[in-house]
Amino acid sequence: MADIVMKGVSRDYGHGIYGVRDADLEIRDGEFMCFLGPSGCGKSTTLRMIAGLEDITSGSLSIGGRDMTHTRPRDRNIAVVFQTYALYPHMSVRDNIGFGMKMRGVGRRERDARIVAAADKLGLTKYLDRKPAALSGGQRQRVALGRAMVREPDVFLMDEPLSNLDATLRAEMRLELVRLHREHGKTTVFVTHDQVEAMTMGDRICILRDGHIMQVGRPLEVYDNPVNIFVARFLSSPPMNILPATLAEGRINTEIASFDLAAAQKQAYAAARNRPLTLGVRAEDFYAEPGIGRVAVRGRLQVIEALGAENILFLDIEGQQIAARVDRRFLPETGADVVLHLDTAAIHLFDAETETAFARPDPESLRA
Amino acid sequence: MADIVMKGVSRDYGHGIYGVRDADLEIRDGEFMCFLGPSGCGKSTTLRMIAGLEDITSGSLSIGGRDMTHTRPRDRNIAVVFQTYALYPHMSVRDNIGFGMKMRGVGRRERDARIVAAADKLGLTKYLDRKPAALSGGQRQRVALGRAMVREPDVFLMDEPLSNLDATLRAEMRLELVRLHREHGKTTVFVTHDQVEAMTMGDRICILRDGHIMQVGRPLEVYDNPVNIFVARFLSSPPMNILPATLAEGRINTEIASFDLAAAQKQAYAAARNRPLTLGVRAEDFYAEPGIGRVAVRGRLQVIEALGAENILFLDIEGQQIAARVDRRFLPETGADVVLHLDTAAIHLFDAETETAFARPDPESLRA
Amino acid sequence: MSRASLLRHAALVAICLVVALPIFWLLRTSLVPPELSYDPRIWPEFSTENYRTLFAGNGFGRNYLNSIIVALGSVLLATPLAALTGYAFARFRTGGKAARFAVLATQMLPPVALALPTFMIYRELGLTNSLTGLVIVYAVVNLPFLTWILMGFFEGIPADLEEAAITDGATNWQAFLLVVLPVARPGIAAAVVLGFILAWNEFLFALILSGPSTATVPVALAALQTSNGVEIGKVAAGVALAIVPLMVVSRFIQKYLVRGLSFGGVS
Amino acid sequence: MSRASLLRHAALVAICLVVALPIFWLLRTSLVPPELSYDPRIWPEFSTENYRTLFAGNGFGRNYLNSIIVALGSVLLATPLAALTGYAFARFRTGGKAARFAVLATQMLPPVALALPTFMIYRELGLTNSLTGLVIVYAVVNLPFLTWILMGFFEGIPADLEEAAITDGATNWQAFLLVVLPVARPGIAAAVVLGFILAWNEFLFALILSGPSTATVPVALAALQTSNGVEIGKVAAGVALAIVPLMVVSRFIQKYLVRGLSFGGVS
Repeated sequence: MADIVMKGVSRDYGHGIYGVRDADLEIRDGEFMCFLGPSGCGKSTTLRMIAGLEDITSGSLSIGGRDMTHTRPRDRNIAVVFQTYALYPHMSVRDNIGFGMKMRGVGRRERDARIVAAADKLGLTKYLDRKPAALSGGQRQRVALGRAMVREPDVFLMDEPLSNLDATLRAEMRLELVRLHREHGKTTVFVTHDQVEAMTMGDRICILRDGHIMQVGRPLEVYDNPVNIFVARFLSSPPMNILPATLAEGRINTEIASFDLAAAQKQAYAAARNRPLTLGVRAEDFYAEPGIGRVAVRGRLQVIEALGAENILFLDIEGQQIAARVDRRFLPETGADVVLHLDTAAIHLFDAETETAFARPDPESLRA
Repeated sequence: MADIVMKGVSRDYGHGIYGVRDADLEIRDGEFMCFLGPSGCGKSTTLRMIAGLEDITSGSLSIGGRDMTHTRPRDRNIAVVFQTYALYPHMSVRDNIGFGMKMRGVGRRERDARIVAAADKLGLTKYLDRKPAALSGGQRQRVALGRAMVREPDVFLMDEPLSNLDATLRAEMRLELVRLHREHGKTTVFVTHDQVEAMTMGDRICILRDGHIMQVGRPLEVYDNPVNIFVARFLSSPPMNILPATLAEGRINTEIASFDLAAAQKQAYAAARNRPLTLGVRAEDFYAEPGIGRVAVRGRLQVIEALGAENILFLDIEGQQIAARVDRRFLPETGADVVLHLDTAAIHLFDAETETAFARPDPESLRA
Repeated sequence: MSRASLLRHAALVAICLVVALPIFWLLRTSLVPPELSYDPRIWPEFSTENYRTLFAGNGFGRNYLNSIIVALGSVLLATPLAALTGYAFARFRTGGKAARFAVLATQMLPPVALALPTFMIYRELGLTNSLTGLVIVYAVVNLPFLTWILMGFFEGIPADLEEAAITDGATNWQAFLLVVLPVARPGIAAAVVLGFILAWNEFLFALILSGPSTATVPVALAALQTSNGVEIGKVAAGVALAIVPLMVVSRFIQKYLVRGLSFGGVS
Repeated sequence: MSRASLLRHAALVAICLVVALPIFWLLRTSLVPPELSYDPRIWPEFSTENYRTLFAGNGFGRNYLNSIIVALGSVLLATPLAALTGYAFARFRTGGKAARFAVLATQMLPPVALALPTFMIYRELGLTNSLTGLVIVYAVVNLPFLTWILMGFFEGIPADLEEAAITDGATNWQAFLLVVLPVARPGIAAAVVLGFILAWNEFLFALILSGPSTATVPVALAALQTSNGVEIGKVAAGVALAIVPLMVVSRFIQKYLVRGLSFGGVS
């Protein structure tokens, strides 16, 4: 059992500056939890508080049911993988991996056996006697992982461990980390600023902003039901399109289109009537073809990003900038007038002032 | 007229080490050319040779029809935007932008006018009297652009100018650079290791590897007709799936599927018969639904990366690892048996030994 | 205030006293009549006699002026040379590793071994007992050290900056003067301050190469300690005055050196 | 070889001669009979008389041993202290900017001003004319400089490394000993070498605090230059021998210092 429970945890730097403020969070035993947010949002600070590398100035932290608010890092039985890998440059790969066991008094024979097993699992067997400086970036990353795994800690804490790798290697390591997690099944906290990493790796994701937790949930759950505009825009690329809107008599009115809501939507958005609203539409909810529940919008194509596998269109529609993600075969010329079809079942509605979302009905249920 | 012509250009570091070797390339007047490749491929070296910051040890370079092989950088009338921005830290934004004009003896009054105009275009008017240290990363990037633009050079050379920005800003600046290029219409060389930047910004892209130019062409042209496996895999994410294959009696045989070729394919691939081949299939050429010209493959789902807008499936099919990019509504469970449908019109064939591609017929023409 | 905090403050006060007491006692000794120098009372009587006799009787004003001329002169001569040399080492692989080592190696010779040859050469050239001679010898002796410091600063400036200036239309020389030098200002300031302090405090060469009219402050202080028994009051006054310019340059130290002057890390 | 290349090589040879000639002449003077020291011929006659009389008549062996004991002893005493202090400054914001400045400030006092008080204290303590006394004074005088150097090295070591060690189960003390110190080895080596050179070459304190049996090499060299007229042959022999240990430590310099010992750039 190594669940992590944070209650009202804050990191106060003095002078009214907080790294994290009043964070309540439960990370379940064996869960892969991603902390996601822009730089300075407090995600690394939170991880470091769990590790014991940063003081908790108020609130409480427990790991596996035991209070660890002020426990020394070495007594928490956690392992940290740092963004810089933080390998000991004067030690061989073997000694790097074995250092933690040595510190905890594991005998030489068992230490060697576990080092060899970990190296084997991570494909490091050939490099055991090298110094870190003689390894590539990807190999260093693996040594850092090996050093963490071999100790069999209760909790893995990873602070942007993939951000120093190139794109190809990053994609590979993403898969490998998920595979390793599935094997060892240990509670893992993974900090990242990359929404793709969070979406693809986390059992759940926790989105932070300015030291506050915005939303916690399963990736697709959060993607489909973001609690506010920040989460909605941060989780997709290109960010969700945002338009001023009004709702009157079951009809949404915006600069680019007006359309009637389905019955379930009318009911769900009852509270949104006659308030200043913001309509959110994801880029992939525009289509090249018409269809049931889709409404046509017409605009001038300003830029097209043809990525090969798909195209991102940037349109000017009645003065509004709209990004749409469409099939790769739809390839209009820049400057052309383009008609796209907005899937009205997939819209999001936010309060224009508080920027919080109104709960929306499941788009699939509307289509059924 | 500012076309750039390189003939047999090499950068020899001595001891048989080359930064770039025997590069032949024509960049047309007004073109936006992207140099793309992994780190160490020679793309930055080539840019620096065009700028005159790196010696050309053999071959010749001309800009706008004039030989510039050994011309000093200041006499080439080029402007360089550096990855680090390289703003002068002791000068205000105004003086940074004006430095080049000052060096070239432009009078104070005209200098001021052009600085103000450039600042206005880039949204820097408010920051003209600040030092670079007081600016955000995005603003510094704009100052670096302003400094390059205000001199009205013949050629813009940009060395990974977006790589120090965060993802959101990078996407914005991509659009802005394309917009600016469209306005000024000057020859631009843009170095990047990011295939998305190259695909979306370049009029043409030039892909390098180990100091050699692999392929030059329009982005979709190169994407659709890569000359070899390296280009094919480097240009997409996840990289193109690669399988050993044979071609006999108009039929492709692989571990995961066997299928008959269309008539046009048989003709195009005549030279490929009875040779060891490599079959290449892009992730987006697998579909969840059957269709004309599609052949079913069946495998076990190892990992699914649900990105919200789409899903990437990683399957084990007869021991082959296959990545497929499918619609976001196709969401099988990990470990499930999954049937996908491979679009046989979209395949690529490579010689297994030389890794070079056999020219393929247009997939659209096969479908018609 | 908690008890722990009280204890901590008491400890800090004690440490400050230990550090400050000698300096206070120096001032106190210089500002009481000479016959009360060893008096146990904290401040029996105020008197500027020590300072007056130091200047009137011992001609300390002359020594002070000499020191200022020599220290400033040598640093103004050495710093531009050190800047050019350091820049060449930092950017152009001039002389390679061997030349860099040679710069350091000069710092390892015992100064005593250089003093005699210098004296002999100076006698030939008629430079003994001249301020010009001292300016030259300090500039030469400090040049390698200043070069080394400035080399480190120039290495810390990204080559991008010069390349930007050059593609912006500057000549190499303009890039150095308009971009590199201003950016290296903290380093130049550090070099000037360090060169000044080294020359101001130097004793051995000053002793051997100066004469009565060209003696510098350290030589004068040493003379006070040996000539007439030890005139402790005058020595205290002289030391207090010797520290004054160091206090002035220390303002620069706080501004530039504490941040800029750290030795490079592990590569 | 092209003509330009020939010219370049000729220039290099000329420069080498200028640098190497004094060293060659030093050796030559030390290895001819004393009466031929000023002989204009390149090498009229080989003789080790200068060395023999230096050791037999002047007891140079004693001085040499003294210098080695004092330089080694002081550096072994000062370096561990400097490492702990430098680490505290680098990691724990100990004393803040003021304390860092205080470390630098100690380097600004004219050594001449410290010499007399030290002599008076030492006389009370019975430490004059003792090697122990010299070891202590050199350790104390060099401590701030060594602290500053090591502080720079420790600052260059990412805090990540210690955090990794601590989460790996090490105590703070283990993290320092097992991770930080080994990584800072080039810095420690630099500090040891610099401390040794400074102590080996120091003249002023050695002159004032040592006696006949505890005189160090620089004091002995100075004595040769003044006692009996200038015995140039013996001086040359003494200087040649004084340089030997510096040549030995210079191997470390080449390995560690040239890379590691550059002053930090602009922040």
